[in-house]
Amino acid sequence: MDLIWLIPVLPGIGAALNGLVGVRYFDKRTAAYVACGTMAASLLLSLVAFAQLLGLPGDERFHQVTVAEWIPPIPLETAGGIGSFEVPWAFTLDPLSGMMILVVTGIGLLIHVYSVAYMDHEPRPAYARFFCYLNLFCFFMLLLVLGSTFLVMFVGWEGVGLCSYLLIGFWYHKQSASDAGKKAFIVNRIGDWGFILGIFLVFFTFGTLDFHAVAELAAEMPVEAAGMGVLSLICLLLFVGAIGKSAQIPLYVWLPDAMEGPTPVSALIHAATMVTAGVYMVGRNAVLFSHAPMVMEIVAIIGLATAIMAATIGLVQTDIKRVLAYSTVSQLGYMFLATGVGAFAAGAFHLMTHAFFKALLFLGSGSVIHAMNEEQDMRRMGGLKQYMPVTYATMGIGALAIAGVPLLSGFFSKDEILYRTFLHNRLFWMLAVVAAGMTAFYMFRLIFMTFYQEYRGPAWEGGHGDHGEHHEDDGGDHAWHGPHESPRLMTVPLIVLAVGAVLAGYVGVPAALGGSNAIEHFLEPSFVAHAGEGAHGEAAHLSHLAELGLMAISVLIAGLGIFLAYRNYIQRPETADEWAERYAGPHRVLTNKYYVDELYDATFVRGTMVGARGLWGFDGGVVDGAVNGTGWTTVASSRISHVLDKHVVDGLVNLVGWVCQEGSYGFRRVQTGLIQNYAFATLVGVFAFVTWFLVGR
Amino acid sequence: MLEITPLHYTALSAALFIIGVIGVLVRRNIIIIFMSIELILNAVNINLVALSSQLQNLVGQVFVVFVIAVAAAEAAVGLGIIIAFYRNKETVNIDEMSLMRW
Amino acid sequence: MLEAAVFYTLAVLILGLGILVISARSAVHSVLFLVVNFLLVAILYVTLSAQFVAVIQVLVYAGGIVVLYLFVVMLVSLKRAPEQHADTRRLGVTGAVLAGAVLLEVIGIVVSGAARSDAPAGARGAGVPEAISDPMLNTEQIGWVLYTEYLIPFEVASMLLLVAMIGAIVLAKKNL
Amino acid sequence: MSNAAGFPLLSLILFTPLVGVVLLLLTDRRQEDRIRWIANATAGAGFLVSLPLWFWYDTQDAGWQFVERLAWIPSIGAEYFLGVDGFSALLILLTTLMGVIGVLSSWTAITVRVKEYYVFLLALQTGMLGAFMALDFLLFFLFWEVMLVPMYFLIGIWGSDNRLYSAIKFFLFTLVGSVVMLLGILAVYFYNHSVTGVYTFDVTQFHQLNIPDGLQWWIFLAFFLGFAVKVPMFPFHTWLPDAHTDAPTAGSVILAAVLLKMGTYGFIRFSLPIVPEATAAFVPLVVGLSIIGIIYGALVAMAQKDWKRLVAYSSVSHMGMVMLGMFALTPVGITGSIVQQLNHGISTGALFLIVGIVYERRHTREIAEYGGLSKVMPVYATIFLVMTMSSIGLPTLNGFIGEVLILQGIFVVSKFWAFVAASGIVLGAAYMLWLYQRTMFGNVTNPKNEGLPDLSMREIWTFVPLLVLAVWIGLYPKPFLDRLETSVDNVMARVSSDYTPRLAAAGAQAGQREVPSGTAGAQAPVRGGTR
Amino acid sequence: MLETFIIPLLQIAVLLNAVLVAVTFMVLMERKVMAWAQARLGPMRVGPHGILQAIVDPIKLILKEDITPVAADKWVFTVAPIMSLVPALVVFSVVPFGPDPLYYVADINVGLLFIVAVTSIGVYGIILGGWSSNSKYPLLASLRASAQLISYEIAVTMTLVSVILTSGTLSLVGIVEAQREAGVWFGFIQPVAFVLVFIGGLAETNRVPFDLPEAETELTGGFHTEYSGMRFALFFLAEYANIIVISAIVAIMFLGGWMRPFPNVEALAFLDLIPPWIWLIGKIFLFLYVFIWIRATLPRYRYDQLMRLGWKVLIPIAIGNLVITGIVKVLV
Repeated sequence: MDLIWLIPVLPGIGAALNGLVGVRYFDKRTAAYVACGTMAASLLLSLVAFAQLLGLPGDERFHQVTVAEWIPPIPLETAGGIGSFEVPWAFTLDPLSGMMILVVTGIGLLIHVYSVAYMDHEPRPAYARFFCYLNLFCFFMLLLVLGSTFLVMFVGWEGVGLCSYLLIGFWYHKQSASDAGKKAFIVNRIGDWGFILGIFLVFFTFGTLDFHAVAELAAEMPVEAAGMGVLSLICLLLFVGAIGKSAQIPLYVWLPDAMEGPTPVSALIHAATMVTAGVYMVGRNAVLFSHAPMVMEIVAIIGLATAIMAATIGLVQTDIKRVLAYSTVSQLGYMFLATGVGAFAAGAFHLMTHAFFKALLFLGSGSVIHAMNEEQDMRRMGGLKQYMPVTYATMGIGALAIAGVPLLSGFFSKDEILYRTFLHNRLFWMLAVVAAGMTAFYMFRLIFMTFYQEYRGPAWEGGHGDHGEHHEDDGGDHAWHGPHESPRLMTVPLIVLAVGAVLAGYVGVPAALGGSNAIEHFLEPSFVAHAGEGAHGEAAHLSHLAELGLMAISVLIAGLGIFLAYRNYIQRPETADEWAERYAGPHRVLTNKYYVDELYDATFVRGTMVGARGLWGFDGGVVDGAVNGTGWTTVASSRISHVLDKHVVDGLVNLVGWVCQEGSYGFRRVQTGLIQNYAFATLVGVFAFVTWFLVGR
Repeated sequence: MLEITPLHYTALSAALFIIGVIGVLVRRNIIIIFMSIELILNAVNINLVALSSQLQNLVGQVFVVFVIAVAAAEAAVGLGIIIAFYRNKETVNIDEMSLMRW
Repeated sequence: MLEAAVFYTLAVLILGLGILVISARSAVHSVLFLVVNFLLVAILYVTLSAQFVAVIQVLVYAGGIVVLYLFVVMLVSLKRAPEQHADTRRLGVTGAVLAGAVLLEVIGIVVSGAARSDAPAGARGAGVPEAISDPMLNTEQIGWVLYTEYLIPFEVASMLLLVAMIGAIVLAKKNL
Repeated sequence: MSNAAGFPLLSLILFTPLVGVVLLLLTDRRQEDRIRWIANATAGAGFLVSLPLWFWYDTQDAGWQFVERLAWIPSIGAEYFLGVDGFSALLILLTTLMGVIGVLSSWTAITVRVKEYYVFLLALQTGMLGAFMALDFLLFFLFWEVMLVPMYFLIGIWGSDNRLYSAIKFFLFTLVGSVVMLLGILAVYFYNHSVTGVYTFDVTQFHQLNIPDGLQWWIFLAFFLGFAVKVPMFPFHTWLPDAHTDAPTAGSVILAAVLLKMGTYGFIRFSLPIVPEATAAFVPLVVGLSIIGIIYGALVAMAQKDWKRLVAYSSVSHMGMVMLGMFALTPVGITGSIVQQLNHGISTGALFLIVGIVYERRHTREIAEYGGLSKVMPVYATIFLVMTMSSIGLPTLNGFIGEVLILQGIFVVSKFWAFVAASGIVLGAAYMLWLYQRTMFGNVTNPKNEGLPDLSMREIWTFVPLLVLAVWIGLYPKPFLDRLETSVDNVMARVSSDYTPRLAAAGAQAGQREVPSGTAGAQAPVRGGTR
Repeated sequence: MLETFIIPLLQIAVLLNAVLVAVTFMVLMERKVMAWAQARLGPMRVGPHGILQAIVDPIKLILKEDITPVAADKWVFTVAPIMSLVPALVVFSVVPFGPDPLYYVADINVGLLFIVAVTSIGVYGIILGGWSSNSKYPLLASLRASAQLISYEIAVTMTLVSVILTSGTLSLVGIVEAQREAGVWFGFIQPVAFVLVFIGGLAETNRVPFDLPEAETELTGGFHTEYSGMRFALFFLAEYANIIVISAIVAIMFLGGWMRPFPNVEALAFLDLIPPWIWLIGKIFLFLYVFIWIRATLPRYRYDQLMRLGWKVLIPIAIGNLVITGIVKVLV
């Protein structure tokens, strides 16, 4: 377990190899081997470490490794006298991070493997570059997960943001891609701004940045039930960070745009791992948060609102990846809801299961897109079941899992959340159930539109089209031969993930179903300050029967969603359009994502009209999701500052020079060029001096 | 009056100095102006030596050595300039050397 | 008595020659007067028992610098009188008068100084170790001071001379 | 202390560039390649001889190290007094390294008056090194002024279109500041005489003075004007964009990387320890200006269309950050400020190099002229990316360490200030990424950009040290921070009278940090033997 | 009074007369030796073997008409020969003919420097003489002469410094005493300096092979072409006085001055029977003979060769010698 620092470092080495050497010298195969090899080694290490962790008794499952000093101790004033600002490169393995490293390395490896085939048509340097970024991402993600202090986590936090930026903008020649990357980075930066301030406040309050130490200290402070104390402020600032990273309202806008990146990236970063970092961070600071009930409430509300809003948008999206993206936002909202109601373990559990089925769905959609020759619009798909059975089967399993069909992983984790929400606030529960129903609907809408119905896509050579004619406009160097099953390297990860999506839930079978909810007990030590002591006493419990009843309701709702989808898209495909016409207003709102992006478009147009390219970038980058006016003020003030700088401040400087120059015209008459005149002047001075001396005596 | 004090030397020095100054101011031949400057330097030297011997301190004489060195350098460079100038303008009249004005 | 006689003789000669230097029509005559002036100054130094300086005065000034002047005077064989073309802005006469005034003032200061404090004679420079004990050792003592306390200025002076030498060559050489 | 006591290392470092100057002066102006080789070799040698400063530096010794002391102008008490602490040692190393890079980067960029160019560049080097080493205030001032002249010519002769205007502006602006500073120096000088009866410019002596409040204020203001112009702080910054924009590449690099540090160096070395009470009194003013500088610089940078001018304004923003950390007057803040000075030298220096490279190829700095350079110049784009990230403070790169320390340092003083200043980071990310996108991303739209060659081996090597340093400081800043420990302690002991005892108390508790030697003031014992 | 005025005046009188007589006889000697060298007899008519020629020659010069050219600057034309002769004679005031104060007019602590300084004044006579004649040959000759004189003076002075280093004093008496203490003439310790000073002396006195300023074939007679009669005689005197001065200096500095050979070898004590001044005069005449001998044997240098020899050979050697002397002095 002392070698856990190798877990992040291995992918880091892979990234360095691919980045420094690979881009120039590796062929594709070598680059892929390096990337996958390091990930595999990392996974192996994670497994070993995890096994060792399991081998320890429950309350001793905590291991910290300090690799090196990073920032050596420097004295600094804190709330409690002079402290010492010190950050080591330290890593912690405990149940929570143990689970996370398994998720990251496991799913990471699968996605690496998948990418080997998916990115195959990229040119060689780009290929190596891709794997470099991907490995780099895993490095930072593992750093984030394993870091045992706030600042180390922040390193990973910013690092994954960077990789996200690089990977979204991987096809940087596409304007939309580079825009999306920039948007993601800058929106994340806003979140980070809160996070880093939170970190400063943590240090100021506790005099340390170590998670464990902070938790111990915080546990001894009173719960701030009544108002906003310092702990609440910390939690709020930290949560701002989480909002940015995990794409919650109001900073969620970057995530759908991020779908510009290659699909494996979407699967790994924007579904399975990075976006869950916010949840992870909140879970990591469970003790702090549980001392700030008001913030918890805010977390829950924002999570819930995001879940519903994203789900509604997801209902009508037609881009296959965007549906999944909004689904991700929605599911992340669920996780925050869970943490907000105090069910940290449930949140983490859902995080894990979500990682499986969402990665599966994204990879499946990638497979579809691949098969459809980069087509992403579901309306131009359909009937793909016959062409790509494996993809169909695995995606089906994924959809079932996310919809909460019993006995699949999503069922267990989602029901745990719903159950805990019910205990907390019934209104929340109701809304959450509605969101769950919508989830089921749009997921199956996706499945049905993609795999059922008849084929609506473009014709292809050798199939529907006529022979001997090339479709040059189909893009790519190679002719497209119609939808086809993806190569083995892509389907195998799909299958593995599908197995995971089915089985992952069984680590957390609730007691009501005869399970022991093992995952909750396993994670418990991570969420409380002292092992064995509950975070907040014994929560209210319902009987197993009531719990089963709740499950039944949610299953029913999910079933209803699936049924509606079936009715609208299989039985009577025209219903969907009818509904859309009947509820034209809401439908338009939903299709247009509540006009949020349109607002920005309007901003863009106006910005362009004024000719302020600066406004365009600044507004699109920073304010996306915040107030529009901020953008205006900012750019205007920058212009004004510029003018002020140029004319007023600088003008003063020039004025001084002007005065000197003008004055010199008069004085230059003295300059006769006759040395003796100058000597005469000197003599006058001597005369004056001597006279003064003579008189002065 | 018959006892020679440093003040006598000072007066001599001052007089010689002023003679040099007048030479600098009045003459137009730049070579003579240079010579007047040498007179000025000598006036200073007289003072230095006189006070050195008065104060029983050698520093004054040491300074005379330096002054002479500087005078030598000055003469060398200055006369070099004069020659160079003369070669171009065929004159050593200082009133004709007034290019360095606005 | 003797001392005074020598001093006054020398002073009169020096000043007279000085006036001749600046008033002589011919530059060559000026140079000649200058040489003699310097020799007399050297003698004045001897009376002040500064033999080394006196010899240096003769060697460097009379034997070196003034020869240089003489050369230049001879090289600059003028085709037209140098004192033509007088610039009116020069204020030469005013300057001379002013200089005379300064002289009078200085003499005034000297006279009043002599009247007021008759003996700064005892006022030896404080904290000056280099007493002149034996005239025979004058050179040695100067050498000692020059090479210990004033070593760096001395070296700087030598550097100055080198620079001046190079500068003069560069200036005077026709096409370098 | 493992350095051979008495070995004049600092003088060696100081005069190595001058040797190069002499060699260059003796070289025929037409042999340009030989001139370049000589200049590069000298700069390299300058860096090599400065390396012992890293290895021989004793982090435990709170006093001045590598001290050299000779009488200079005894009549006014000025001395040739050199010595370094961790802070100046790092800046000296930065200077020599930047010297190498600057000289190397000029190989093909300068084609006219090559000899004079390198002479000025190397002379500038000596001036900067001297200012960092001098412990005699007058000597410091001498070097401070000496720096101006070569820089003036570098901008004025080898600059771009508006070079004369910029050069004169730079010169006069700085000169005005330094004249006022000289008044301040003289005030301290005469005050010191009135107290101790000794005429001296010895800075270590000044560090022990307790100047009365009223005088302190005036002295602080005098110093402030001199140093703030050089930093430059908000209202005094207008020379900077002009000078940067019009200077040749190496000039910009050195201007940004080293010359600006003169101002901050002056603050830490002189303002803070000599007039601590006034410093404390002026904290709100300085911090306010710093924060304005951060935000204002970032905003103005965003509005720029000129690539180099954008980087120049980013400098204003970054230097505001440096000043902010310094005037937090907390050890973390000051440490961060110093680290950020190094970082700014590394990343902004690199950014100017980056601009210089395309400028050399295309002879324009209009951002709109570029776009899609990633395609044609991948290596270049990669380096630019790393340096952009370094500039906006991405963790694992150097900028982050500095910013975190500064913000943490200011946070404990005032949460509001930290709050506002931290938003500057967001703006920083915005304008840098936008610049990056506009120049590097997209398709190559301008046909002139299609055939641009990627970096040559020489150009890559100008970046390698900076990249290595960026990553090194980002991942393992301990060696740097260790070297700053005693310097910061000494400064802190002056600005906060109860710092040392409190630190001692805390140290007794935690047993972590050593208490600086000396009891009250910064009586840093002078080590190394006076010769 | 006696010691301050009378004795020195007497000494000066004796010395001046001795020098003038020596000069006349040297002229005779020169003519004789040259004649012998050329297998002639030389002057034979006046007195036995022409010995009275030495007296007749000056008389002839005094009686000749003293012509002043019309275009000459008369004042300077008159002063020039005086400025030439006076320094040459003044130098003798510090030449010691024996250990007693009786044998020298003054022993000053800067004796050697005094000699160098005063001889450097002599150049004025040459320059002014040439210039005031207002004639081109004399002018060119005087420029040549002064350039030559100044150039070689540097080498000689620098060489003398190395001797001063060896002796540790500037006083001529002191230098001779130092040779006694060293037990050996400095000519053996400083052979390079010896030769160098001698060559420099040849050049400074415009003697063959460095007699370019007086080269009849080129300049019709040198800077004194326009001179005649008494004023010419003064130039003539000055030149020969200078030769004697150089010989005296070389004798004093390198050959032990008034001392007998091997001054601390007791076995040669009988040589002390000869008075010191005889020793010195003997040594001077030895050198005079060598001067004449060289004149009779060697051809003349070309002007550029002369300058090259001065600046590029003698001065570097002098500096080298000085450096080596200094090093040895420090090491030993």
